[in-house]
Amino acid sequence: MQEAMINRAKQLLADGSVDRVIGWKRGEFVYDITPAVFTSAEELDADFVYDDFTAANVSKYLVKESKKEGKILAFLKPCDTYSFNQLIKEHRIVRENIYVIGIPGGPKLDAERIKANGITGILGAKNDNGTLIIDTVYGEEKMPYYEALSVKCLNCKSKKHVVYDELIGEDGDILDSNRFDMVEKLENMTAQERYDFWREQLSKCIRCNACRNVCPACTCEKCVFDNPDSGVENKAATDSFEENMFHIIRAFHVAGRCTDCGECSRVCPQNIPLHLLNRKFIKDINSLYGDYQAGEDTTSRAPLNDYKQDDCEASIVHERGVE
Amino acid sequence: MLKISLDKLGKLFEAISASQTLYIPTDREDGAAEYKKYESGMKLSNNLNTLRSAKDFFFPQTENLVDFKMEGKNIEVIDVREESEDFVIFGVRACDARSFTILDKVFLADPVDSYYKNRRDHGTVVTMACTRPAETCFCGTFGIDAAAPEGDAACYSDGESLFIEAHNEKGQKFIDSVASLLEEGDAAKLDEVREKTRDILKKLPLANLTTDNFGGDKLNEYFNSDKWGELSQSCLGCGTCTFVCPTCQCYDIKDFNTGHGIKRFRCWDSCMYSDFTKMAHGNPRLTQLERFRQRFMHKLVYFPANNNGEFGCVGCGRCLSKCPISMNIVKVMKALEVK
Amino acid sequence: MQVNDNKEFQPLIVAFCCNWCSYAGADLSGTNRLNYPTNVKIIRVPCSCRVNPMFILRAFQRGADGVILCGCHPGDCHYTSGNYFTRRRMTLLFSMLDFLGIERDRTRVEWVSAAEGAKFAATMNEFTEAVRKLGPNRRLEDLRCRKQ
Amino acid sequence: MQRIGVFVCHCGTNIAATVDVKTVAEALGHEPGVVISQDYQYMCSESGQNLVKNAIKEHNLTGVVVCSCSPRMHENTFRKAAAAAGLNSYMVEIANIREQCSWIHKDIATATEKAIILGKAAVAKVHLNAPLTAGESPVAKRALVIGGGIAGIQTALDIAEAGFDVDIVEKNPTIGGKMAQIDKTFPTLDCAACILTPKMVEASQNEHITIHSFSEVTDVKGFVGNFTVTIKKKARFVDETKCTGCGLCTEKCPMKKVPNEFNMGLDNRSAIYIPFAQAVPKVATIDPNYCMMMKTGKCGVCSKVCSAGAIDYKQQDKFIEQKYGAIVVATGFNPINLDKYDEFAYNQCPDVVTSLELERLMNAAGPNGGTLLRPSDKTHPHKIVFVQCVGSRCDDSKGKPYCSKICCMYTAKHAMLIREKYPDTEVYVFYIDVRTPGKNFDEFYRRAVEQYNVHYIKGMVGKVTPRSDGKIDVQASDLLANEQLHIDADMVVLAAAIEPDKTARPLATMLTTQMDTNDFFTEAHPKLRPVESATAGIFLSGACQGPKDIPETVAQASAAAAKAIGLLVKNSITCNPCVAHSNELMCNGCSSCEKVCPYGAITYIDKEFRMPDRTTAVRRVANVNPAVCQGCGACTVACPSGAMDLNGFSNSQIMAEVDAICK
Repeated sequence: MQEAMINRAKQLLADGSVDRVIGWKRGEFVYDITPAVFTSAEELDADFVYDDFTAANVSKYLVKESKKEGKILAFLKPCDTYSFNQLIKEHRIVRENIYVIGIPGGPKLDAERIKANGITGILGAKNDNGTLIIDTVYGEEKMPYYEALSVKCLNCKSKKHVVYDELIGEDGDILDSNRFDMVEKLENMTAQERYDFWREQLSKCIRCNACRNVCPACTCEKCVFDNPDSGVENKAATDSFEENMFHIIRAFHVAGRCTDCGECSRVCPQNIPLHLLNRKFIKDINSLYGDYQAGEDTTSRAPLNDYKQDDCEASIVHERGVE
Repeated sequence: MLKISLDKLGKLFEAISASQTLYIPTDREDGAAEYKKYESGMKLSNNLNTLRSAKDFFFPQTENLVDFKMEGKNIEVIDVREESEDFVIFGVRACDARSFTILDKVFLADPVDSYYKNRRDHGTVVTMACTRPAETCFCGTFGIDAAAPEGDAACYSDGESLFIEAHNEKGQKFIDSVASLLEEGDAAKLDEVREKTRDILKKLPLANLTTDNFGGDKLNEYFNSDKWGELSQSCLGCGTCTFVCPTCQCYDIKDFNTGHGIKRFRCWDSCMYSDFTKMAHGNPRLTQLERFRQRFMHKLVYFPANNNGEFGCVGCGRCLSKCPISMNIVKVMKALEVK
Repeated sequence: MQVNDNKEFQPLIVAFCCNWCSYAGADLSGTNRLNYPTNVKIIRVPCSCRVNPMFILRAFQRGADGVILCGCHPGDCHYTSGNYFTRRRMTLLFSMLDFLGIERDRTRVEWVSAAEGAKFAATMNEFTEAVRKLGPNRRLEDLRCRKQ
Repeated sequence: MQRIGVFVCHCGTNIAATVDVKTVAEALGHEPGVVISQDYQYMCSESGQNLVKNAIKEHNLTGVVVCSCSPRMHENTFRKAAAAAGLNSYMVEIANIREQCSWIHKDIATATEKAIILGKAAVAKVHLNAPLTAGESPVAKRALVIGGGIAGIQTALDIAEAGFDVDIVEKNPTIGGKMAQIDKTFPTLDCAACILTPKMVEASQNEHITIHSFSEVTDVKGFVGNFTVTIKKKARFVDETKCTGCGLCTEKCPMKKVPNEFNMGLDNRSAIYIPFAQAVPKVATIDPNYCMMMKTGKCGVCSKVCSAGAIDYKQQDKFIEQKYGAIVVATGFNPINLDKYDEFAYNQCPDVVTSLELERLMNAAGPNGGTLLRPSDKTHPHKIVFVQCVGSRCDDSKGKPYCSKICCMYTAKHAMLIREKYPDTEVYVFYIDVRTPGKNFDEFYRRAVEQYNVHYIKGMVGKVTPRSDGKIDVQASDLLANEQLHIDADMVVLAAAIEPDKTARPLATMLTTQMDTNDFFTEAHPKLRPVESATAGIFLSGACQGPKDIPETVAQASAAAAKAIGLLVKNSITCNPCVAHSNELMCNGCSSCEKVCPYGAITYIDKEFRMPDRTTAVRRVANVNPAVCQGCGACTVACPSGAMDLNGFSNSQIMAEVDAICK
């Protein structure tokens, strides 16, 4: 796959169809891959990488990149195409300046999940029939492949590319994922249990803003949490309230816009399952206002910018669920 | 050297925590280690290092500086400083131990930061030598020996016993306070353990990284390097690297209006943030390139320039693991070095 | 939040009322001398759709024990569609608060027309009682703001 | 820091009996920024107002808080007083300590405490108030009426009567609309043409009215007082200014087999045609789909016979652009298409007709010259079955959920007229309910039943089956007698539901007005603003807003005209200054605000910005038109970055109130 991508990118650069390529660059280890812009065949040959550790969603970079002169080739995984569409819908990227090649997606590996299994000194990793064999400074280690997968890939919603100019590899289907299972599990807990769960999780937050800054839906010119005039700005959560508020408001601001790409949970240095907050909104929207998948198209009205006269009342929250 | 059998570690912790607050690295549910206040039965983590660094103990993420009580048009100033209680941080790794020396240079230099000093005076740092360094480790680059950590007192394990050695008066006081649990032991085997660790360190992927090309005199060489554009292009501008870094020491001071008064507090700031060091006229570093450059120039050039050649990095490798886009000081050093 | 040793817990209730229906409804309950507790403090907004979730969180942060939003009945919005947006926004917000384990009886949306002075008073009585039963807001308060 | 004056009103004993006003004034006097705090018996009285005015001058106040009755009562009074003393009127805030405090609480201590808190909230808000100035925008003194039916004609006549220029845009070759096709009107049974055609002529002759027939609105820009509308005058291939309407061309035209729309396709017209004798403008139109000359290039008869030389086969669509201050929508209705109603055999049997077709069949100017004959064999029908609610009050996808409102009455009219003219004809009406709310309506219906012996049967028609003998078998149930009926009818008349004209939906998009799910235009307020749309300057006339009969339509048409005139008489309109505004530096251009704006007040512009990183970039940013915005604030919450804020109710002001209350 990597070879095919490099070759195609070189072709498009050579015939002048594109001026730049956004993809991923290899690092010091097998897993520390950085999104990068390439401008020449030499750079591509030397550093371009696409493998089991290439998890980052590059669509958000296009907000800036597509406004530059010339055309850019973007390699998008299925989940990334949803983010891409949503950005088109919100007029955040210039479609004409981007040539999209759809590429097969995950599941991707997450080095942090390997390390959480006590494996250290990672030099290489390969999947052997459901077992991940890891080459380390201390010799070969093994762990179940499934446990090494990135959180964002565990409940993949779709292998289908919702937008592309060309595809490398086959297009997949929308999957019947069980992505709401954990949300449902939480919903079935008592309020006290839910409170305790989230307190434990959110108290880990160090307000590094990685979740926000990586989020393809968070492309505000100035975020309310950076704006002293907004009344909610802060650089650290000085009280548990602020931990709650940051994540509630962030989830609310992306409600109906979040494509569930999972980047927030992938990058959280404290492993907070932030995607559950977004999925809660998605699940509510689906069940209360009809199925809606943000990023599936570029024209439909976002659920929070829409209404029906016979929408349910807010009291539905009081009427359902566990106390 | 004094030692205690590893299976009696719990007793040691009980003894320490009986007289003062003890913090040890312990595993949490997701497998990551973090420092926690010791409670009976708590297990020492086997992880190489904690997810967050140990700097919180002396330089917490947020800290109240002063209160203002407001009633109508009257304002009263309330000093909230209190003398800290004595505490012990146990199991600090060599890299984090060195980070305190670096923070000291900032906070204990004139004018002394009384909030920092208060805690520093009351905290005893008991370090733990590394035996299983990770691929992300490069403390050696900064002259740190992971097998022989600094700190007030240091611990070494030979697999059966924990050997404790004092480095200063504070460390000796700590050892004296638990002396009844300790026995004299033969430390001969420790050299072997240390050598083994040092052998592993030499084989790590980053073992050959050096600071030879960096230092206080390199400002002109690197400031306008054309590498910064490429290096910073995918930086998200989040604060993850700065917040997991044991040596990053920048902070902001803010006022919070509680409705009946003002709490003036400081909190960690990140040079990666767009409003970092924002002043009345605006912001001196307007692009992410400038902000990104600031962080690494500070660690590799400005800090040594002002601190007798000491670098602002200890090679703990946290940023290598945690950066959402895997950009880090190692990549920066390697890229800048290429002429 | 006001706690008096001898008396029962007195919750602080913040009510956002739209100018055209609910605020007028509140005025009407005043005109008709229909009592409701002093715990309720009203903030006037042009339309219920002006209420940002941030305002609601802010109230809890600062010590409110319950927040209620009142607007025109669906279909009667002075601005045609404002309360329809309010309804979706608040349904989702309240559901999220519930998901985080915040007591769901601390928040409410009620439609009160300018003619429903009696409904306004009854709603406030009922809501204040419900919040009183829950006790002080602890799960979404900011300790820094707690009164000494 | 503001310099704030606080004025606490006793309202006689209304407030002072339960709120200790002295304590309130004293407490608020200690708030930061408050430089004077006073109480007074009646703050709204002239001397009370003078107290405020003098304090403003004496203490150089920049803000005023009045603790008194509801702002709905006296906010304006105090704003005017402040303005009179030279203070911007939007620097005044009211703390409602009467309706929302003294009148509902009994305990003086707690009521006083609450009054102080409400006062503090108002003080906190005033600290963040900024002077606001109402903007002004000029009004173009011309109105546009879209649709030339009775609604449009009436509205245009009324506006012209007031002395304003008004243009009617009608998509058909003639004005007149549905009413022109109707034979008689209920409940008076006077002839529709006799009352409508004089109005049509009046409209054409009025010096203030311009009729653009055979024309469509293709673009609308601008806002209240200042619309720019593009009108497409479709090519009719006849020069309107030359044609005298003599009709010679229509007689001589060899192509005579064109279904006549005016007669609902029940007879034919020629390819060049004038819809009906009293058409306005009385100008011929060539139907290019049938004209031999246009299709084959061989013919040209009309051109040869036209002495005025009006025929122009090469005529093109013409676009004109005009500025208007007000727009009235009068796009009317159509009966729904009955193709899907197989059970009524509408498509299989020519003797199953709609009510509007029946109007033409009975009309003296209709296909049969006013004699009611079956379309199939031109024989006289002896048994006629009327079916009510065909497609109305339906919950399936075929029909409409609403009541079409006019069918009960016109069916009674039809039944009565038939029984009057042809007493030998039996008439059955199947209904769900008979709805006759209207002046003289129920009396009219009862006459049909009692005087004319029309058989009204409560029940549904299940199936209509044409028989080979020419009869039509109608199967129905009589719900009251609880029996199944079979009627061998000669004719069946279906009261088809009515729906808004198909052109209404795209028009609504152009006008940024709202529609309901049935495509009826939504009025600004269902009770209090029934002829205004939510978009300022756009008014609604007639059935485009909902099913209506003629008197209602005319009443609404005149009401819409009155509203439009009310706007046009102004030289400029004062805008409400409490409107939304967008901080362009923070705006993402994401369109969320635009989507929730009920008034179409938000547009997007591409603007060049100097960015924080020293680059220059063209960014898409939201732009609020203050003349159109009504200040609801929906956009402020839809905006994730907080770029959108509302004057007078800003985020910071509301949060300051929250803080003060929770303190």
